[in-house]
Amino acid sequence: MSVNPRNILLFGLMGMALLLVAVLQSPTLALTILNMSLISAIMALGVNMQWGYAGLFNVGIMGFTAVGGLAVVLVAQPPVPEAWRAGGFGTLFGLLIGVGTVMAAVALWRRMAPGRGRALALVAVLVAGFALNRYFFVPAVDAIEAVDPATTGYLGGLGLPVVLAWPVGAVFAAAAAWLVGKVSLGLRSDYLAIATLGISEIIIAVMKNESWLARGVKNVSGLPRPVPQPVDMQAAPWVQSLADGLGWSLAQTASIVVMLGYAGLFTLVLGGLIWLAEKALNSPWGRMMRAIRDNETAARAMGKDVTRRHLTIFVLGSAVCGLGGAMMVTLDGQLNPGTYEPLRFTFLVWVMVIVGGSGNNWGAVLGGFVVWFLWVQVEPAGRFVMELVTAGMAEGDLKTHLLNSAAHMRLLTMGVAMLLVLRFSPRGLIPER
Amino acid sequence: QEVKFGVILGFTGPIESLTPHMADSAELAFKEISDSGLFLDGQTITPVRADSTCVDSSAATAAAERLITSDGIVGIMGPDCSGVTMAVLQNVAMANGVPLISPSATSPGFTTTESNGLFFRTAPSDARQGAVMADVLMERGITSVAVTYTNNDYGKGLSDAFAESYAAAGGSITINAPHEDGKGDYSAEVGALASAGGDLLVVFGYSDQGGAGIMINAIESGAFDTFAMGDGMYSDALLETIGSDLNGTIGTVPWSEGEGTEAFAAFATENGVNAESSYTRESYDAAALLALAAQAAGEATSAGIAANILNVANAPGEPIMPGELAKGLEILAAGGEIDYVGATNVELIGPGEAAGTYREYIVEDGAFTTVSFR
Amino acid sequence: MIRVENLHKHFGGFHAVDGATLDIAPGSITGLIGPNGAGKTTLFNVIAGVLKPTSGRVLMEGEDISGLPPHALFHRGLLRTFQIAHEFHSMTVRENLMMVPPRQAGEDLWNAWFHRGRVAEEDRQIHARADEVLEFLTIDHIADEKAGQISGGQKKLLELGRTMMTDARIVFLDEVGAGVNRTLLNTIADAILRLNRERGYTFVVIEHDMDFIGRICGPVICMAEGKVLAQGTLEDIKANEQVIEAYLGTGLKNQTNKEVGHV
Amino acid sequence: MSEPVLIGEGMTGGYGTGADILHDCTIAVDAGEIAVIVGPNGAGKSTAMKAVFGMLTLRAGSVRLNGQDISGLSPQARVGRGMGFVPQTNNIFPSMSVAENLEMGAFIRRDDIRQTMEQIYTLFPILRDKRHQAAGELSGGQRQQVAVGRALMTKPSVLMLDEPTAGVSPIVMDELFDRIIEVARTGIPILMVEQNARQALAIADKGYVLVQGANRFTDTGAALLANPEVRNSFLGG
Amino acid sequence: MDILNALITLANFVLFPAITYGSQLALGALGVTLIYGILRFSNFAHGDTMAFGTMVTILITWALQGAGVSFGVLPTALLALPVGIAATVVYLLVTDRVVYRFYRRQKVKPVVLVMVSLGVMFITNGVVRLIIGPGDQRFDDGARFIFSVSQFRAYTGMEEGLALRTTQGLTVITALIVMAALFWFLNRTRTGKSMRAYSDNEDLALLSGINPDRVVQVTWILAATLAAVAGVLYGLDKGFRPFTYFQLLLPIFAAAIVGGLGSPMGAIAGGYVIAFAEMGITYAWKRVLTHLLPDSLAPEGLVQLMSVDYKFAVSFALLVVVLIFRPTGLFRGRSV
Ligand SMILES: Nc1ncnc2c1ncn2[C@@H]1O[C@H](COP(=O)(O)OP(=O)(O)OP(=O)(O)O)[C@@H](O)[C@H]1O
Ligand SMILES: Nc1ncnc2c1ncn2[C@@H]1O[C@H](COP(=O)(O)OP(=O)(O)OP(=O)(O)O)[C@@H](O)[C@H]1O
Ligand SMILES: [Mg+2]
Ligand SMILES: [Mg+2]
Repeated sequence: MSVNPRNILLFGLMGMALLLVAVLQSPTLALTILNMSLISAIMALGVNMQWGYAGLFNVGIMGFTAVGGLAVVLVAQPPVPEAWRAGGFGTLFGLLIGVGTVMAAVALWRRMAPGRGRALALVAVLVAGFALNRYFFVPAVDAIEAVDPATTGYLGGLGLPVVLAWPVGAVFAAAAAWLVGKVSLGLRSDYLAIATLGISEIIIAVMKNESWLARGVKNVSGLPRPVPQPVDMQAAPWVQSLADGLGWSLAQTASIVVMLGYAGLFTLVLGGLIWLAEKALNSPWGRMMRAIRDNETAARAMGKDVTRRHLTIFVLGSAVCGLGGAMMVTLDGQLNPGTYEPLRFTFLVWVMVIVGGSGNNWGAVLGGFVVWFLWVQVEPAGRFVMELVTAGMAEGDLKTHLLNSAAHMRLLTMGVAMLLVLRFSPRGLIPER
Repeated sequence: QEVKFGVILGFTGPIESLTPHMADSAELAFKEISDSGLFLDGQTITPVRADSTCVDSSAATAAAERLITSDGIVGIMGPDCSGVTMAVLQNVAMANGVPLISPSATSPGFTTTESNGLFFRTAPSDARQGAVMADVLMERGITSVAVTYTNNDYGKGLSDAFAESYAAAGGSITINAPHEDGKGDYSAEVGALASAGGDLLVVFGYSDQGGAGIMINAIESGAFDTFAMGDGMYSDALLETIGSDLNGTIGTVPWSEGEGTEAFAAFATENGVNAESSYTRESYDAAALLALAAQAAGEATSAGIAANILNVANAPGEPIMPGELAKGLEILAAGGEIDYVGATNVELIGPGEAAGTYREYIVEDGAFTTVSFR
Repeated sequence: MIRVENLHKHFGGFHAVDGATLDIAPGSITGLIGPNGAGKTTLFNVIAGVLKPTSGRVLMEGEDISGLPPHALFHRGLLRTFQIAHEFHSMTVRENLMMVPPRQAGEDLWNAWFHRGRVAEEDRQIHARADEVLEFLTIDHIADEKAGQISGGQKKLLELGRTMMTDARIVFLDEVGAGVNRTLLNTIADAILRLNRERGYTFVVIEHDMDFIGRICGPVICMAEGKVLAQGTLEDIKANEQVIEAYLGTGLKNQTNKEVGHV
Repeated sequence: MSEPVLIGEGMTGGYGTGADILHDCTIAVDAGEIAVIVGPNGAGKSTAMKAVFGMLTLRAGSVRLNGQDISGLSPQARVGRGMGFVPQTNNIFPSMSVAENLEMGAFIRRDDIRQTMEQIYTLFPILRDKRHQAAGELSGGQRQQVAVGRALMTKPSVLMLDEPTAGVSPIVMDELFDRIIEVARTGIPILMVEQNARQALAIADKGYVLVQGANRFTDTGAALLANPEVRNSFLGG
Repeated sequence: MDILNALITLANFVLFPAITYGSQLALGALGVTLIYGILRFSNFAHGDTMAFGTMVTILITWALQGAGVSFGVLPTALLALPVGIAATVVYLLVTDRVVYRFYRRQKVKPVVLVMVSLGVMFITNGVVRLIIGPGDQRFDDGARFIFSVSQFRAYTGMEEGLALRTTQGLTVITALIVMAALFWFLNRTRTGKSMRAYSDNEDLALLSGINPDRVVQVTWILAATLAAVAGVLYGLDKGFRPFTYFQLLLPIFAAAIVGGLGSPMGAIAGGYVIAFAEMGITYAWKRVLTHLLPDSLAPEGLVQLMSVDYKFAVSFALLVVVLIFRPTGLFRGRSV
């Protein structure tokens, strides 16, 4: 960021807003918002890499964050030995067959000359692979899911420290993105968008319905934490003396300490990412990406391997989203495939990027903060507005109706706030230079 | 002086059509208590609503955080969907020691969740209902059914439990297909269900969501004409929309043998609250329990409430029906014991688990007719 | 240098290039003329890998390059400009040039992060080179303007400037002159001649301005309807009846050429 | 002397809030006249044309048509007054067919357009062959022909052309100039920017040399052609 | 062997529902594709616009019903529809004036308009729920069936039944009429052509004397009409709930894109492709095969390509496959 007074002012205002929340509402609320804002900023950064740098319209963010979240379960949850005994082998073998089939099919497609023979061979390989896969996979999965379905019914994870799951989440998302990119990066603008959207829906469908993997819609909760739980913190003597010293309640002190712990971790990650992103964007690499974004044909003619660069940035951006997804699941302490909805996990992140200013890392970060702040605070704001509106009204059906509908002011307020921000800075709060 | 309770439900999002009624019911209980003037020496209750969104754990967490630390609520009626419930419980409620009673988180997973004695629910776990439903069907000699469930932890848990019991009892399930709520078109699901066939279609869903969509579609296309329904499907609205085609449908719903439910229906209707929507009864009970527990503790503190919920919910004591909360307050104020029965025959087994009886009903002449209680 | 063998390019049923066969001698400046729609640009696009030929092949120094992607051809030293300017509109004019040099260390993320000294040093050189080119093209005053906001002629100059940022072996210029001021075009002609002489670039030039062709081109090829109609020196071509009928005409343009004469 | 039919007088202005590009620039053309603007790249020729057509806001000066001040009119209102314009770039509807492009040229006309269309096809025979093809698929020179054709379809009472001959082959250029002379003979003023400046000035009644947004030389076409300074600096010798 | 029964089963559970649903999607997708084609952005508020139009229609329907007006065997809502359309038109024109016009004049990138439409979506979302609430509304009256399963069985004496709902019939007929009218308008009328010209090259349209404000207005009017019609038909058929309308956005976009954005023909084809994919790929063929095959060969299992769990996944997978082979959709859409 060019150290520009306007930008500093904007970040300052954002900080002020959080501070106001801390004073007027509660410090823990401010920290809750801050922590999710940090994660949102990371996701926005990831999307900004794809859109802002390279012009890739990825609307599958939801899928990548979900895959990142899945990593937390697979890395940090304790394994379920009974499930492994019941069907671990069959599942893995079945999966191997699946992967093998696809690889064989791809190899076949590449090697054989086009024609009917190829098509027939392909179908034969696919059908045989599918049948084999079902043969091993289905009974194994049934066995796993039968192991105490109410609490486990899945294979569990590796029982490793949860922070390890963050890079793994990024790698998972990167791997998924690589596959998705191979398939769909040839598409342009909105076609790429719907393809990624579709693939992300497929990812969610798999996560919802394959309960041997991470319990599907039954959710995995109580995931390990990188920071002690507030309840446990309350027992720590230093927290107690801190609470005494500050004159705060013990619960509040413990919560604040814990949240600050998360905030520290998240800030560290975000800081590192911004550093990398800024250095990349302001280098010849960034220049090349912008050239590709502006005009692919010309970039190709100027010797840039657009396809490869697209794939790289797509994988990198998705990895960042996956990282954010893993961090979010860690913060929530649960993986809940049912919560992954495009509106919340894809479009909201997009709003962050655009409101913040696409193509500009600091813009995306600010967008993450501003939009998340709005998303959380429009609810009381909406209610407040509604109370204001109805204050002068006579008691009656209309007033009751309106007051009862106050919840819907939440999205309405969100819409109005978004339009206002975009109105005054159509290119985002911190536009690209 | 006023005591604040949180009402955290998904006012926007997939179950936004259910939550207003749930909130109304809960607030009905709070109002009843406030109006009685007997609550903690004349204190009043102010319910504070917040949006759990049903799906966005982070937003729900922030909302709960706001209610607890900024608005100063002492107990939460809600949240609703299991995911956000778990998030609020583990990330906010436990940190602040605030008890919550969920009216609708029926996932068996909660039974074993460690909550420091802060999590309660008025809807029984699905595990038991699955068994009850299997019994009902087997007793009627229905041995082959198609099953559809709403694709969330409620539906999946219930259908798992049912499948297990039903198979153990010798029944066979031709197809066990999930459906997604919030969509309008269920022809594909019905097509598959119809093709699989079966004596009847078991629907574990919500009465004004996909469950209803599936049933209407199944009837109109002639795929099935008899149904068995889980608790989420029980509602007068369904009777109204489907009409006479619903006759012969059997179902189970948490219900007390006694007048609790009717009492609630009458009381709610009188106060202009829709009593028939899903989970309105559970919501009323959850709210009532919170307030009664505060009364029993003699103070409106989170810790006091948490410690007394089991106390007021279970025997021994004077049974308390919906609309009789004032009586309960009086007894508690006098140092007596109550056994809150409420609209759903509340019986809490411990934190995290509700017992309760189920009512087996059959639809006859466009009305739910009780067959037996189990 | 480049050999095009019986090349066909069809759009649906339309034969834009219809069996063209031609040779570009190394070190030459070859003019490519022909009526509108003759298939000149399409031929360029096929050679430069933007379009796949329907049939036929393109050889570069004896090697079959048909079907190679544009960026691979670029790395073999084959550059081209676009008839309809393809600027990078949100980048500054200078950046438009600076992105051209191939194999920049800083285009590798690793270097961009961890070898910043080296990258900065290299970038300084590229920056200097870009400034030279801009000055040469008389557009140094707009170096920091967004390329999307410069005049039509300036865009054409930028298009040409890009080919001057790297050591090319063969450069295809598609109507660099259209819309360029004639005085400046003379300067450009000199530059082409100099690049050709001093750096040994081979050029293929599409142009409708016969003065320009006459000034720089040795061999001239005239295409029509996707085929090579005539080939030879400009004088031969100008005398060719078919060419006159299909392309040059006898009107005002040639008259004024005579009137004004060559400089 | 009576006022010319179309005059942009003392025009000063630029794009959006950017710096001024035109500085007190005056351009005029009278009935039956051909006025040609020449000048280096980026001099502001196209900007001057756009200013006359109302596509950017002027900070000073005015545009008058038949003595009426039209500075405040929107571009499409000027079309309604009979002004036709071929911009330098983006001057076709790429995904519409050639015929549809021409039809769009005649959008404000209510009479039968078939005859004009025939005239265009005669002028540019290639367009007849390509009439069902999307204009975006045409070659550079063909597009240019479509662009000019579109403007002629309007049957304008003032015609403004921004480099109409860029990229067209000599034979077509000749025809085009012939046709432009013909059009001018019917009494229509024609304002044209050209880089094929010698040819254009040869047919021009009036020539403007624009440098950095200001008038540098203004004279008859022949006089400018004869002026050695103009020839050396702006016409390529 | 019983081909007739097999066919009837298929018609009842796959063909009829898919054609109806396809028509509804197609109408929605036409609106999306029109806005994309002419105003050049993906309008995420379209689902909620449909909800808005339907809401107004429902309110009017109730008023009519209250006044004792009915439309015989046809749903009363059809009488209310014109008002619904008019209200939607006004709503969209006001939105355009207050919101979109500013950004259009600023010539912002399409993606900003997409985000703006998200904002409008949130607002419409709130407005609809504030007025009519988030709950289910059924507003169909008149005859429910053209013929029902039992009538069909009684009449034909077949084993399998077939039902045709009034709303199904209505949907298909209305959809056909609307589509034909739209085609005629876009390809044959001057205004239609000027709209395509505007979408192609806005500046040049200006220079041809096309009034851009009018083009934009007409576009919104058409979009509003399509949205209201699609919304009401869908609501009559499946009930109205704001949230489902919002969720419809996804299949509608899928349809528009499979068909090729900006191409009306594509939107229609896309609607049916998506509908048939959703119905067909997860269909269990057991019942059909049981009729077709001799008893000895009757299938044991469900004969299902994919379980219904993957209904959406499958239709999206299909979409991706289509795009891989036709990168801008079946009918060569455009891309910004
Ligand atoms: N994508 C396409 N689809 C269909 N026809 C095309 C396409 N591209 C070019 N053509 C046709 O191919 C022919 C050759 O076009 P090309 O651009 O090669 O001409 P050119 O010789 O460069 O002409 P000019 O001098 O006008 O630039 C033209 O008639 C054009 O209409
Ligand atoms: N859309 C725009 N926004 C901002 N500046 C512009 C824009 N278009 C052109 N300019 C600037 O205005 C100046 C004059 O441009 P103009 O297009 O009028 O030149 P011109 O004389 O037509 O040149 P050419 O012969 O190259 O077409 C140029 O320096 C250019 O950078
Ligand atoms: Mg060309
Ligand atoms: Mg110009």
